[in-house]
Amino acid sequence: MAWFSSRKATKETFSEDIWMKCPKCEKHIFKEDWQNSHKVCPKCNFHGKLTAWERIGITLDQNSFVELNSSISPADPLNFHDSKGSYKDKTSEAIKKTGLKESVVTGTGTINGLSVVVAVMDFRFLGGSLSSGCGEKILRASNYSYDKNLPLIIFSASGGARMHEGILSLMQMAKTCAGIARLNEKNIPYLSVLTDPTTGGVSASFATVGDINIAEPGALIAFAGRRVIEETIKQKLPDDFQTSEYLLEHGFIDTIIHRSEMKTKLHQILSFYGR
Amino acid sequence: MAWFSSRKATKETFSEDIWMKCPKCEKHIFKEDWQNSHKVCPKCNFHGKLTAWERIGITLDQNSFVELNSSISPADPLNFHDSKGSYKDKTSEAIKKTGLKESVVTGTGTINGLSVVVAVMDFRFLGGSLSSGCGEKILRASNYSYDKNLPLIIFSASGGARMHEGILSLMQMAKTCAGIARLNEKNIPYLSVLTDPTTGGVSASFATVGDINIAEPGALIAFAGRRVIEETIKQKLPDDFQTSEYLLEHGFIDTIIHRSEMKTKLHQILSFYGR
Amino acid sequence: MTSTKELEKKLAALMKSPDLFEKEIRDLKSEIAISRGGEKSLTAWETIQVARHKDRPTFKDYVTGMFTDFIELHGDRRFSDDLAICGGFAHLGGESVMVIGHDKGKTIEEKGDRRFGCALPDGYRKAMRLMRLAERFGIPIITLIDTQGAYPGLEGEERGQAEAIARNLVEMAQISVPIICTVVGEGGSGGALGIGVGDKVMMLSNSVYSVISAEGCAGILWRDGSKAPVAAEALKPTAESLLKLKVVDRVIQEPSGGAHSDYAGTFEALREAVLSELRPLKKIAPAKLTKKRFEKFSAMGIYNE
Amino acid sequence: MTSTKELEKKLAALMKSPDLFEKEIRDLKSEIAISRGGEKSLTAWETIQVARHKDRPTFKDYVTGMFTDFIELHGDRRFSDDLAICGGFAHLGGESVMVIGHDKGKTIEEKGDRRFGCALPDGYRKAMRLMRLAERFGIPIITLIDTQGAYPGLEGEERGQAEAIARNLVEMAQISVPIICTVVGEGGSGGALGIGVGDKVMMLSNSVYSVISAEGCAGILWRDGSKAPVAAEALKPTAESLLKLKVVDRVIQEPSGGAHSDYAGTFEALREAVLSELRPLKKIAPAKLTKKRFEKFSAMGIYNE
Ligand SMILES: [Zn+2]
Ligand SMILES: [Zn+2]
Repeated sequence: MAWFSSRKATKETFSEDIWMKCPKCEKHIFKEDWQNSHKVCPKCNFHGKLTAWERIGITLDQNSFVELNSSISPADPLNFHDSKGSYKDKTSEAIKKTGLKESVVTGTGTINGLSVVVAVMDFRFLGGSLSSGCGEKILRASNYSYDKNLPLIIFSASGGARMHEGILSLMQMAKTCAGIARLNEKNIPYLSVLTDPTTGGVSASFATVGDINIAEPGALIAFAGRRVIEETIKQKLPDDFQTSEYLLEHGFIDTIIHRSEMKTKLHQILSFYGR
Repeated sequence: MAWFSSRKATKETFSEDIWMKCPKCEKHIFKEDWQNSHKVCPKCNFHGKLTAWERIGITLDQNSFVELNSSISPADPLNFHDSKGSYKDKTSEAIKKTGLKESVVTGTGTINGLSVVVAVMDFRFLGGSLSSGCGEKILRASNYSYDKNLPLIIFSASGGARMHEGILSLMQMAKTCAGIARLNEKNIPYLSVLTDPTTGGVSASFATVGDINIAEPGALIAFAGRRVIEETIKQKLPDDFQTSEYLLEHGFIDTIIHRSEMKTKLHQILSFYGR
Repeated sequence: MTSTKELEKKLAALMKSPDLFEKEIRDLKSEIAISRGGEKSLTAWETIQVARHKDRPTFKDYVTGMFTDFIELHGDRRFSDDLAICGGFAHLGGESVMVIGHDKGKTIEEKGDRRFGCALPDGYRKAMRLMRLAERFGIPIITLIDTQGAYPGLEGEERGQAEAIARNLVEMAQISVPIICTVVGEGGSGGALGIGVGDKVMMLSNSVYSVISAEGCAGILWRDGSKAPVAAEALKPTAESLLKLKVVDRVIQEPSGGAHSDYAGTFEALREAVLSELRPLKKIAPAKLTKKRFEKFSAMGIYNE
Repeated sequence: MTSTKELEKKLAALMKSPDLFEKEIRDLKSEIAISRGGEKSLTAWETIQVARHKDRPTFKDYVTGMFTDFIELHGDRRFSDDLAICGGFAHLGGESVMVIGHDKGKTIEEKGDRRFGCALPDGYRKAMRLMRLAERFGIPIITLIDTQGAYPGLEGEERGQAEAIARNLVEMAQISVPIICTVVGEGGSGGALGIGVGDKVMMLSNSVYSVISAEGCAGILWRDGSKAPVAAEALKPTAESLLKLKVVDRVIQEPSGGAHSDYAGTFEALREAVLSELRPLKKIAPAKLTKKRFEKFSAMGIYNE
């Protein structure tokens, strides 16, 4: 039996240059396989988190993406401090770490030739949280869709509202949904792609009201946290609770699409838009 | 103890001129009480069936009712015969027995001064069944509402579609609902009053899509028959299954109104119509 | 499958004692009729047997055999994804459409999951969601009807079977894109009509469409379920009868032998019919379309005045 | 109820050993603040206690004390009648309106049935149904917000709590009649916002409105639930703060002593505020109304660019 087919790489043969552990099943997988499949585990089909730019890279046609409103960044409306420091410092750190200015990247581009407006959330930026800046960028993206009659696609990845901005973060739910409402009235398609995780204030606003709600396999999609619910109902929850598959069964997801097929399928769906 | 307060009238004291048995609780009640309360049992609150004309009498202002399309009567499109005879004979008999020409009476009138269009089904006429003629009269009533911008109220009392007219009876469901659709588009209120019983094809068409669904207490409101369901699920059903109260709890009835308050409440509701 | 000839031989034998074998003879006659399929001579009851034939194409057969690029879309956005009604985007001869239909399932397991095509309220609400989606995308709706009826269970009543069907009847009257409905198998009562309000309503030649099942009608009006063949005659549920009554616009001739004996021929006939109806409908302005649909259903019914 | 004076005497005693009685002193300070009510000097945490006060008027109090001719309407037409949200037609100073609000209940039994005003998806769908009904009747919508948040349970997730709230946010942006929302007690997160998108959004002076409860925020950002008073300060959930942030249009001063100490005065203040906002809104054409509502929410948020 060749070494690479042994059930577990032994410590001796493990090399961090070649191997990595799947964050989900914890099996050893080739780094190269992980990268080639765009962070999908070949053993357990776990769909790892993508950065906004990685997502744009595998979704939009090469060189087609034009970013919009890239200069928007967080303010600190409440002058917020918690036990670990100030919101200001947190955002500076996030900006430095990610190279992004907010938790979403927005712009236009084409998918196999079809023009779309996209907003792609990035979980690395403060957990993909919905802030004033993030909400503004999403609203402007939907306004751009509205003005240009182009379909809107939002890729969600978020822990929810960014509480450091207090009530203003909550209001972004209403603000982004008001943008979606205008698209609805003009019959412009809005596709929502829910990726791991899409929870809290993002699940309770634009992410779940797509004309078509698409999910990646195994994504956590939730309103309330699992622990909060377990405390409320004093019961263990089913294993697949709040996954893409669970939501499909309960009628809230139109279709689950594997990352490797996402671009093709998005194009197929958009090609049905007749106007 | 006076004789009239004894728990049961004895055979000796029972007189059919004065007493009757409640069809529901089977207790002895004064005929006069039954009539004065418009067939509501003073002991168990059972709401007995009213004829269309009785209903019109207690709902519309005196002398305000003007009947519309009174000449419509059943044809026999399928030349239908069953084991007990012909549909033709059945309708002749029903016409003779009830003095009606179809299972619904339609027209206009006022409720405490407010103008409305009403359609009132009569269970005596072949179980209030939905036929071509009944459907046509209801559609014309809704068209009248549409043309005159008047609220529509339909009082349902029906065992369902009239199978003696085959597929044409089924189509009356689509036909009447198409009429309701036009009212919706023009924002003309449609109040549906469900009385005992409202089942089958009538429950699955105009009766359950009121802007406001009102039910009399204890009415049977059902899609499928209790026995069919018990055969399907092989279980006993809850006692209140398919009653007004059950449907209220499950979200399909806006409000349950006692017969003695129906006119007042209908007027109150209509008075909120602002246009 | 037994050949028609063998069945006829069997029948001849039974006919020697027709009183004794009354039921067997009737069944065998049906079977012979079905094995012939599609011929004019079928009684209503026989046609019902053909419409229910276990080998008749189901929704998934149509979707894979007649349409291309099917993208199934799930869920009612309220409670569940009822598999008894299936739908999604698809292409039909170059046209983009939303196709929605009852799905009876093929395997035993599928049939169970789909309650043999008897939908819950969730199914009707899912259908309506997809119709509104078609409207947003500006593409026509094709429905394929094949159900004994809406599922008569506790769950259905609890969640508003009646309301769900009624709501569809109202909203299908308002949808501003063309709707073409075809009964491809059983058109059972409100459960069929719940996705059956269209600008054009068609039937396959061996399909049936009825306000109540023949068995149910026999049980009520004859107080004897075995009188179903008689009730079937009386109810006139065949395509030909419905065409005469102006409830359907067009009957699509199935291949000889019936749809179950020739899938490809059936799909071709249906495709041709749908496309020929669709093209003129697409040219009608939305407001006029819904007006004409209203007038179409307004005209249904026969009464004296 | 203990008098303010007595409480202050108790406080003075504890202040002799402030280190020993840290928690007791804080609680007592809150209690004193609450017993004073409505005064500017309340901390955010103290205001939260007033907003949650057990004697504060609930929905039914408003409906009977402030409105007339209330006709309650039930049900979401999908699944249930969630009593945690209550609504119906009513008159307010001569105006016909649809009033909808969270109902925490008064008696123990009511509180249980209503999950203390924490609604299920069914509640939000019922609210939307009533709003569409108001639109059909051409009358304005008044919402009264008073909830800790949407109910965080299995049922809620199963039936789409997230979708139900989100759908309301979309549809409330489209409703073509005036909408006036008032936070009368607790405005808890998405559960509050789910009936909170209006042409005018107001708060009673001792109500609070926050993206997360102070306790929840303390648990996450301080990893210590007992830091809720600190988190409360940081979250700035008071009416005054929200007015500054332009999230609310108007703060309605409660009677001194707080709403719980003077129902009639509270109703009068709220009635006056609603009516004075309503009259100009009624004159705006529907298309302009929704456009202005869109612009209002578009403008919310503070960011750098
Ligand atoms: Zn893995
Ligand atoms: Zn009684």
